[in-house]
Amino acid sequence: MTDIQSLRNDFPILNKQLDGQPLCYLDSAATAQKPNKVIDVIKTFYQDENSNVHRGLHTLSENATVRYESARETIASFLNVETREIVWTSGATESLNLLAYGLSACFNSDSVIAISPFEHHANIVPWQEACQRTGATLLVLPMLDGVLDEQGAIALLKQHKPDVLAMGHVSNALGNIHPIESLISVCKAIGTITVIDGAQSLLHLRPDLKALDCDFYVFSAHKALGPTGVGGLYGKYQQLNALPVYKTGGEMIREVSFERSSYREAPGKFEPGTPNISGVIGFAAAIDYINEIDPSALQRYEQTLYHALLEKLKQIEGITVYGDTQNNVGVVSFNYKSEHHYDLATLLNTYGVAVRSGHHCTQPLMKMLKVNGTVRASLAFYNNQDDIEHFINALNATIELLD
Amino acid sequence: MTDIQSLRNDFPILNKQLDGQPLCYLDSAATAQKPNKVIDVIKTFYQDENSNVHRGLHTLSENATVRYESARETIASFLNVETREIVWTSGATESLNLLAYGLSACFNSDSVIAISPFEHHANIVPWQEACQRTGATLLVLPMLDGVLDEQGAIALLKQHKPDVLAMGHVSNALGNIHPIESLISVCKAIGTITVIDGAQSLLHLRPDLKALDCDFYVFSAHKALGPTGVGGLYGKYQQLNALPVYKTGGEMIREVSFERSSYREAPGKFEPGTPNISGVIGFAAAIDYINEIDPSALQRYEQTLYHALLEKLKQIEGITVYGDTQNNVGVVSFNYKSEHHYDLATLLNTYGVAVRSGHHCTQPLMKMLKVNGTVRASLAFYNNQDDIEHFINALNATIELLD
Amino acid sequence: MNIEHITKKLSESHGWQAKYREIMLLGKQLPALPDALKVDSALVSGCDSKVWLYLDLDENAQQLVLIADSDTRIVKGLLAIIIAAYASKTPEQASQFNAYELFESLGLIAHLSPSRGNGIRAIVEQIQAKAELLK
Amino acid sequence: MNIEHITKKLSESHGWQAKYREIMLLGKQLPALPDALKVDSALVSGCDSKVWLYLDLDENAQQLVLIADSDTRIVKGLLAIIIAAYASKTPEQASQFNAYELFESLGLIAHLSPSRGNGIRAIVEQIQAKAELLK
Ligand SMILES: Cc1ncc(COP(=O)(O)O)c(C=O)c1O
Ligand SMILES: Cc1ncc(COP(=O)(O)O)c(C=O)c1O
Repeated sequence: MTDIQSLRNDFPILNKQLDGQPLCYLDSAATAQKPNKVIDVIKTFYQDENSNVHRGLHTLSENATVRYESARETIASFLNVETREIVWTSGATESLNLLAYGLSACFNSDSVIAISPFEHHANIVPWQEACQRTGATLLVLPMLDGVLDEQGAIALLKQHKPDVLAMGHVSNALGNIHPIESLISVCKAIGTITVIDGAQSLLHLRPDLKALDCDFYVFSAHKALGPTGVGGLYGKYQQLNALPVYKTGGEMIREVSFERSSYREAPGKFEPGTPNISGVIGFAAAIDYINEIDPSALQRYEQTLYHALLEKLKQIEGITVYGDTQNNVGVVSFNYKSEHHYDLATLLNTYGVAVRSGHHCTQPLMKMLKVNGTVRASLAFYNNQDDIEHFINALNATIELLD
Repeated sequence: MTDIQSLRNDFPILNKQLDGQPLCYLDSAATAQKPNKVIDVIKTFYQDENSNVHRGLHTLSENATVRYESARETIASFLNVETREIVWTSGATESLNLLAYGLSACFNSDSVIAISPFEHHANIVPWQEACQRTGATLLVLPMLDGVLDEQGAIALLKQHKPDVLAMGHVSNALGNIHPIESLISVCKAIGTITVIDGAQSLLHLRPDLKALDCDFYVFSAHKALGPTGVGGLYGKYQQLNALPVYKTGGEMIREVSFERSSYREAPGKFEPGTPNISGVIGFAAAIDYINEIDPSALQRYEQTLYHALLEKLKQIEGITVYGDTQNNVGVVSFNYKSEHHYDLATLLNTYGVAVRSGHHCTQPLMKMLKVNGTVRASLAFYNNQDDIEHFINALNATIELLD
Repeated sequence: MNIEHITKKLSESHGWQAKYREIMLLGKQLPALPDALKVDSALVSGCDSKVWLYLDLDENAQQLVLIADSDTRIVKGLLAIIIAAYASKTPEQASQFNAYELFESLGLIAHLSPSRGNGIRAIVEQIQAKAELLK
Repeated sequence: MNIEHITKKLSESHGWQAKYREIMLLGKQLPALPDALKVDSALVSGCDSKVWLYLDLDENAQQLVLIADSDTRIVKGLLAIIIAAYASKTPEQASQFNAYELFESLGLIAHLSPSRGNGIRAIVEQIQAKAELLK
């Protein structure tokens, strides 16, 4: 355990003082902090190596291309898939748009897209747009008390045999880990394409996509210790390569004339224009960093923190915690009596505590939970017991101020 | 002049040795190098300030949001437009896709899109896709000897009254500065929407968009001393806000239910998901840096370098230079006898000279010039007379090796 | 409540907690809006918390009349400050009034940041725009 | 041309210029492809320069036969090296042959980088794939 605790020192921002208070960062579900290794790689790239990639014959360009392409290998082997099955995008949102656009090319008014009630807007709105374009319908899986109703979901899937199931591996608003293994295997049986939103699972669960056997999986670097402005998607190669392109431009083409253009094979055809080179290289450094940590030790540590936090929180009278507290990556989403989450979060901030409040880009979920929002404290392995104590003390003081 | 020469010291990569040779970077049209100021701002962001933007109430998030939004002000005032008229994207390619998608929403089989023969694939293929979707036709303006035929272009525009004119301010393959002022004013008169690809002009020409009076203008940060993975577009507010959205997801919405979603006003509605926060902040630092340089001194300096390079190059027998050498931002695009540009660039690289070779993502232009590619040396203000001498010496040695 | 009194109170509160306590007390003094007036058309858009705002002109006095409410305590307190600042001003005076300076001087400028979670800026902008129209 | 000879020649060339001079000389010794064979279907895709490649099996000797040409001098020289390395190998031997090691030992590994401008990697991959099929 000491091993993992010492990793905290790799994150310079965690030593920060805000208004004379130590920072207590409990907003990793919004964006993760970055270790020195990632920061240094980006800095070194711009200081010593900066060049555009592909097509350049000069040494800087060759080197940058090698780095850029080997980053693809790094994430591919992290996810246990083939290198050519990884497409770089600007983030999970773009990945989901690319997929909703591409997959909906063969939708019609009989098509059905299933989503879970926990989805982030990024995994709702692109499918709604696709429904509007094609006449397809959106099917929402059932939930019970803030937890996916697995049996109900399976029954609904079998009944409707949707064209696509698009759902999060982990809920950003609540931290619930969804039983995607069983849902994917049902989908295999009924011919439903599976799109897994891994924005919240890549860092905490380190999924083996070959074992999961989903068709597509999307992610954002910034939620997994990497830089902003970059992310990607995995797709089984045949299915990936069969998708129509979403964006067009330079580099993704084979040949262009004023009359017509032909495109490269995947992944190239989905990456027009100058990519986020420093972002991709920085993300590979983040994955290298994660690879050095023993995954089960990391999960044990995060679970220990989570349960400590949950226990302490539950001892405070008037606190309601939402979601699945059995299968959770380390997110507590809560309210206090009828106090507004805005007031709670604003006051917590005066103690240096960074939590998120609001609907967490999951308005439909909030409606189903019958709240207008929650306060969300989300953990990562660089948090420690001091953070939990800091948070609980600040929360008690906040409650005192409000009561 | 000394003033501008000393700026070179702000770019750490320019002191680099490659295989024991000083780097002679003449590939700024592919991507510009970054000053320390930009590199430091990115590093400091990740070390001290990293947080997601918008909706966060905690101090880190507030501060990041203020930085992110004030970067919008920075680029808006640089281009002399309103802050709300700037949309952040992942780069010029995405900006052009957003516009081609949005503007083509009201195209039909009578619609005409005019482009110039100099366009980068990023300003061709998205319009071809739009034509394919809508039945519109692509009209290519005429050129003479590698220079836009201005009178012919104006006549063609007046004859066809296209719905959109999409053209580059500056050609990336040749460096030509196009007479967009006169073309825009013709377009105003005939009701043609003007989309200017500013990828190659933002740094060198610092355009005043209010004066230019174009409807839309796109750019990439990495071509203007900024980071990779970020760019943007300007649109006159009414027209911008009227465009349908291209990508959807979190942050860009007003309200989401499973039944339907409503979107924010521009620019928010075009920026779904977590943006490239460090990229945007780094780009603002680049613009701040450029703002400290006197624009006319910079242009004089770049022109002096360009003409020195051009003169020396022309003295070498067997060299053909393409394009407009009167109105040029500082790009020489050339071939030597019937030697292949690949051989020239590969050998130049052995002397530490970084130039680009090939079709420069302008295959149709190359076909019109009747070449399969060129060697392109592109200048920026951080180059100096030593670079030119270095390049010419290397070229002479290369030619000796080939002859 | 007048703005001088508020400024004095807030400047005497040391530390953020004390400041917010004072702000929430100000909010408590602001009369609650009758439920019938809490309609969506009165919502200020761009606020994460709900803010209902009504602004009118007292034709006789040629002065602004503002009533407002919020579902959060802190925003309601900030509304009390904003109302105190703008109330009894003519539209002319209101449109010249600089709320940024006021919030700066109160040490509350963070609440006027462009963060979308933070609706105070939207409220001020809406008041300014309406005052402009009433001139 | 045999590969030992080539390796020796290249290792004796000091500096990149000398190396490329040697490579271009190797290219000159490679017979030009008749124009009739320079057809698009024989082009290796993924090369910025044009590369035409034919690969077949000498049924009697069970050895690979390769002919190739390029419109650039350096790539043609690299083709000469690749042909020397693969020619007279059985498909079995060819599919086990590691061109990366060869190029590494020749100091030319940069030419096998994944850069799209650099077609040598595509050539090697195509030969390997065809050898695999001929096994
Ligand atoms: C004229 C022009 N337009 C568009 C682009 C595309 O820019 P990016 O690759 O940054 O998206 C480029 C980049 O080469 C360019 O030179
Ligand atoms: C579950 C989930 N999906 C998708 C997204 C969108 O990711 P990004 O904003 O990085 O595009 C997020 C980010 O909040 C998320 O939590």
